[in-house]
Amino acid sequence: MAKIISNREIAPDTYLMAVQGKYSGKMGQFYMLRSWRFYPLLSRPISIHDINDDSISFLYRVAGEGTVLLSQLKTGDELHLEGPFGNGFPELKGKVAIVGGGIGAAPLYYAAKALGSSSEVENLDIYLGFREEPLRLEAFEALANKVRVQLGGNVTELVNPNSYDYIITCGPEAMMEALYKKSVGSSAKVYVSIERHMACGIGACLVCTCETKSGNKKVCKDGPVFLGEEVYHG
Amino acid sequence: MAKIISNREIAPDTYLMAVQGKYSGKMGQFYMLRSWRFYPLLSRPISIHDINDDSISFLYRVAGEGTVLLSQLKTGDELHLEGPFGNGFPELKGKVAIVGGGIGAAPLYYAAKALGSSSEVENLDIYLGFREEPLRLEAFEALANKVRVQLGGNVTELVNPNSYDYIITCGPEAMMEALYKKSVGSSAKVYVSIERHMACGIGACLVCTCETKSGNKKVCKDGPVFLGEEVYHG
Amino acid sequence: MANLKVQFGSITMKNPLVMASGTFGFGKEYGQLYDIERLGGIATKGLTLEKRSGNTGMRIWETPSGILNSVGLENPGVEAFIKEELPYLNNLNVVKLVNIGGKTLQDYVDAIAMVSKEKADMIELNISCPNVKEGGMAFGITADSTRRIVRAARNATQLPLVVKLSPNAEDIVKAAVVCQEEGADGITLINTVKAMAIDIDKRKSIFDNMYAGLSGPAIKPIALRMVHEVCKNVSIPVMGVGGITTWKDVVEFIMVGATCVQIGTANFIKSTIPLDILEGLEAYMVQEGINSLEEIRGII
Amino acid sequence: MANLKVQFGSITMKNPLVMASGTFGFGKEYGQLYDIERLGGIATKGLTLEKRSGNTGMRIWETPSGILNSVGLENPGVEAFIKEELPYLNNLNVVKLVNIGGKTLQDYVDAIAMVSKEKADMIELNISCPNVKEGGMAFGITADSTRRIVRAARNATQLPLVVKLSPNAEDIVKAAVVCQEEGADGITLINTVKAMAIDIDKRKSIFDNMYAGLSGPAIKPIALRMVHEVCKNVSIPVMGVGGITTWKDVVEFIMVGATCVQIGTANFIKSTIPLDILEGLEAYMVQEGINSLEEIRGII
Ligand SMILES: Cc1cc2nc3c(=O)[nH]c(=O)nc-3n(C[C@H](O)[C@H](O)[C@H](O)COP(=O)(O)OP(=O)(O)OC[C@H]3O[C@@H](n4cnc5c(N)ncnc54)[C@H](O)[C@@H]3O)c2cc1C
Ligand SMILES: Cc1cc2nc3c(=O)[nH]c(=O)nc-3n(C[C@H](O)[C@H](O)[C@H](O)COP(=O)(O)OP(=O)(O)OC[C@H]3O[C@@H](n4cnc5c(N)ncnc54)[C@H](O)[C@@H]3O)c2cc1C
Ligand SMILES: Cc1cc2nc3c(=O)[nH]c(=O)nc-3n(C[C@H](O)[C@H](O)[C@H](O)COP(=O)(O)O)c2cc1C
Ligand SMILES: Cc1cc2nc3c(=O)[nH]c(=O)nc-3n(C[C@H](O)[C@H](O)[C@H](O)COP(=O)(O)O)c2cc1C
Ligand code: FES
Ligand code: FES
Repeated sequence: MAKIISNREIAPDTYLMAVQGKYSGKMGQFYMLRSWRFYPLLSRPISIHDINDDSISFLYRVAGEGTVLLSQLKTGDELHLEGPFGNGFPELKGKVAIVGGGIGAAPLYYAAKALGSSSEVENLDIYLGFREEPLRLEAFEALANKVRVQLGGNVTELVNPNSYDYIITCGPEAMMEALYKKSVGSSAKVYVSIERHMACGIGACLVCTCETKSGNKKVCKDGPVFLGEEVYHG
Repeated sequence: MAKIISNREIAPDTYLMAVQGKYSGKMGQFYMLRSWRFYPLLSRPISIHDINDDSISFLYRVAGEGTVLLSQLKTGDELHLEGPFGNGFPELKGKVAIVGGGIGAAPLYYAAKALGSSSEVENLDIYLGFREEPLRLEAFEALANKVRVQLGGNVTELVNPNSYDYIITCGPEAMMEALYKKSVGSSAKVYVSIERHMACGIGACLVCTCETKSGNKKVCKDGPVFLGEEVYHG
Repeated sequence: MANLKVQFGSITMKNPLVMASGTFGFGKEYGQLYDIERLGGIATKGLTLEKRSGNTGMRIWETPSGILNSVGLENPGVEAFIKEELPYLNNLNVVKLVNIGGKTLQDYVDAIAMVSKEKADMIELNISCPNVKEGGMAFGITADSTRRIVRAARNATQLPLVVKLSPNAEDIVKAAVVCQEEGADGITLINTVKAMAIDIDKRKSIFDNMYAGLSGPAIKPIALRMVHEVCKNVSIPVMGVGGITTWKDVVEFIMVGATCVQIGTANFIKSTIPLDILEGLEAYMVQEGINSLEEIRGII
Repeated sequence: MANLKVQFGSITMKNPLVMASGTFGFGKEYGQLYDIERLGGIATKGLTLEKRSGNTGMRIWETPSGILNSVGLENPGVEAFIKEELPYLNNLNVVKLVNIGGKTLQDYVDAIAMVSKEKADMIELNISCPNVKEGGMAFGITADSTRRIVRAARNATQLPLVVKLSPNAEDIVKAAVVCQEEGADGITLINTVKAMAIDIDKRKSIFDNMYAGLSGPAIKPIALRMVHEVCKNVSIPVMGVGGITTWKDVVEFIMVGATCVQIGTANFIKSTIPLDILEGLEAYMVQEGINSLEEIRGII
């Protein structure tokens, strides 16, 4: 059991929660969270938003029963978390763009931090789309020279794939697919972070399948990060 | 939904909870409480401990899942309660003793308050037995001249049924039965407050049966208060 | 405005919410808490020809998202019901289902005949109570015994006859088809699922009667599946029941083909839960532009 | 000190906790999280003769105190299993149950024969998977088909044979008796209960395969009842499974007669839950002065 340091509503129905302890994890990996005992039954997969020496943080949107319970946690309350799980984003080099949509920004902060401090990365641009209100904008701006935000409309329109070697993206499926399609034939390889309902979170139960060009993959273990061409084939 | 005014642990695993609002209820009646949505499924029957102009209070012991959840409520949190249900203790006159065992003291405070202020009651004595620590002793002492407390051992031994016209009691079954047996042939009529697991709380589902001399009774509606001779026959 | 009216065979109900047998007494108690004429219908506590005092020992046990009950058909008997309870019900503008159980075929027939002389809207034939050793559910297990009892009941009454089936039946679809073949006007399903709980300290079953009936949200996914299977295989209307707690649950049962639904265990969560459900259902229909539940019934 | 050892027919297990098929993969993943040699046994994901890619669409849905799954027996096929997964398992000091499903009788027989040439402790014959249209559960519904498949499986292997029965069977006791008659060494029950969930926005079943299998605490009271019924009617040992989440649940299953138990869905609550259960079980035995689970087995 870990202790909550803080759990603040930073935008409507969106919480930033810091949890005490020394945690490991690569960008794009996730933890399985629960602050309840047996009900609801399953833990909730939430991406690493940030890790510091003595804390880990999560950025999440209240979607249903489980995230409502998470949102009610107060400083000092207890949380059970297991992880880090999943493959995470690969180490990249050259010119990199990060493209987030809505709560999809959650894992991208930790990714931006890692990529921004990598000597292999020549240039890092961040594109974030939100319906109404930007999330953690100042924090992102501290990590890259160019952070462009789109409120309403389509963030993918801002991105020119030919300016990049790699694009990593997390957000609504439609956005990620559009971005991948746009990148076809460009210089950029696109990595997408996929969501599926999960049970075990570690690759043992086969409920989180993503059909890819190379067959069924487990999002919790083989993913959540896949090459766009693997997922949006055919 | 009602709001919690306070919810304090006044003895190990025993809480006194005050709830905002104007509530009605006779001594010995109870409310069905829940501070959760659907899990656990059933509401918990808890006796009226006290009612004031703008609040109702409950004294409860943490027994399992439901009372654990109640015990976690903080000032301002919400509680759903329905009631008052049950018959409650009858109006009495003459010399009356109140005998409580453990958390059985819960409904007896409100009863002592009502009986103590009744012009029909000539004399009111209170006997309370506790395993280790007395509950609400000062509050009880403000209501009657004679309040005797037994820690460990058997509170019924302190009571002489022939000194009373009526005895009302709430506590472990064994205690109540012993008290009733002791009263047989004495001047005192004994009223006992019975516990059963409940579902509807209002007499519609027939799960809270108490077999009495005059057949099956519903503890939630015909009770929880019964004449000792009705329950401890045969 | 959304019209919640439903047509269950020859019976019109103002909305699809029927209170499930055994969870609503004979209406009086809930009637003191809210305006129960807002309900579509009420199924009475299960009645038998003779008065029954029900099972001894513990009768209720809470399980994860469910309850086990072992009431064992405690009831005043049909005669006392007609004298003492029916008048109250008959004063209400709701559809009244008289739920009938029994030990023997003859008991059933006699009880049904007695009720049929009175003013009641439907007979709900309970051949699915898992809490009585001598009968009830036994009739609901095989298709043959189902046929025998439904035939006898059909001959005993002119009232609309709804058969309440057991999830413990060998083949729920076959049982439903048999009901239709024998002239039943509708089917209610499901009753409680035969189940068990243990007192590990006493090293005994919680229940004197060993097994008990599981109800509540825990069984909703099972009930929904059975209602879907049955609706695909019969043309008579079905009342869906099992764990319904929210308006969404109601929509689900209607979508798999139920004509109306019954609310049982949920009444214990909050006495006025049927009103919350009605409100949610109406809001849903308005939002989705649904004028009649007919439009979504059985679309899955 | 409490001795958790149990004897399941000819097989000795260091404790009664077996991980249920389909919830524990082939052991590797959980093996990275804790010392899985502390477990009594592991049942593999259900295997079929040929590789299967399983069902399309949503495969998991949360319900009140339960989950519905529609994995549809995705598995690498027996051959790949033997090559790629069995060696890891065989390095572990736990009892290994190889769970086998299939479309046709011949598929079953061939798969069992292949496994039987390898080092494995038991075959768990899965005739109860509700998630595959072509077979699996169909075998577990009637006593006749159960007999046919168990007989064929029995002839195909010298390994201890445990038959995993379906709660959807017409008559669970009869099915168990048939297994015993046909020479099965034990019985596992229950598999998931056939059930359903609806997406009311899409107006469709959540699952491409329409129905799915319900597991978890919601079904525990049903599983417990079935295990009790079966244990009273057969003399071969039974593995109890269905919703087991705490050490108390284990005690309950043992008290109704199970020789050992399987933990399925609870693994998803907390990966190390089996260790919590073991700890609780041991503390309970010490406190109650129970030296062997034999002392409380089947006392209800
Ligand atoms: C790898 C991964 C990382 C994620 N990271 C984040 C994050 O950093 N921040 C954030 O806000 N959300 C994240 N999500 C989505 C988050 O898991 C869901 O919003 C959450 O599980 C919803 O739970 P609920 O109880 O509030 O909603 P409910 O709808 O009540 O949940 C019911 C069930 O469906 C599952 N479920 C519902 N929506 C989703 C979904 N979109 N993805 C997976 N399972 C779902 C739940 O886990 C639960 O089992 C992530 C999902 C995945 C797969
Ligand atoms: C009329 C009445 C008045 C009561 N007044 C008080 C009071 O003022 N203070 C107080 O501390 N307790 C009181 N109780 C007992 C209280 O209802 C139980 O302690 C409580 O329901 C336990 O719930 P739980 O979830 O903590 O325990 P669990 O054991 O987890 O409960 C599981 C189920 O069993 C039921 N249950 C367990 N123990 C009892 C019990 N003793 N009586 C009835 N149902 C039970 C619960 O309601 C629940 O449905 C009263 C009981 C009745 C019937
Ligand atoms: C306490 C209780 C008593 C019941 N008594 C009866 C009964 O007398 N006759 C009957 O047909 N069904 C009876 N039932 C079954 C319900 O009517 C209903 O079919 C079942 O509980 C499933 O629905 P639910 O999950 O909404 O409760 C009873 C159920 C409960 C919980
Ligand atoms: C995701 C999942 C996959 C399963 N796959 C199989 C399987 O391949 N073979 C099988 O015999 N049972 C399978 N089962 C059933 C379980 O082994 C177990 O019988 C059932 O889930 C009930 O136990 P539980 O409530 O502890 O989970 C599966 C269950 C789940 C939840
Ligand atoms: S969640 Fe179990 S395999 Fe992915
Ligand atoms: S709790 Fe329903 S009748 Fe008493």
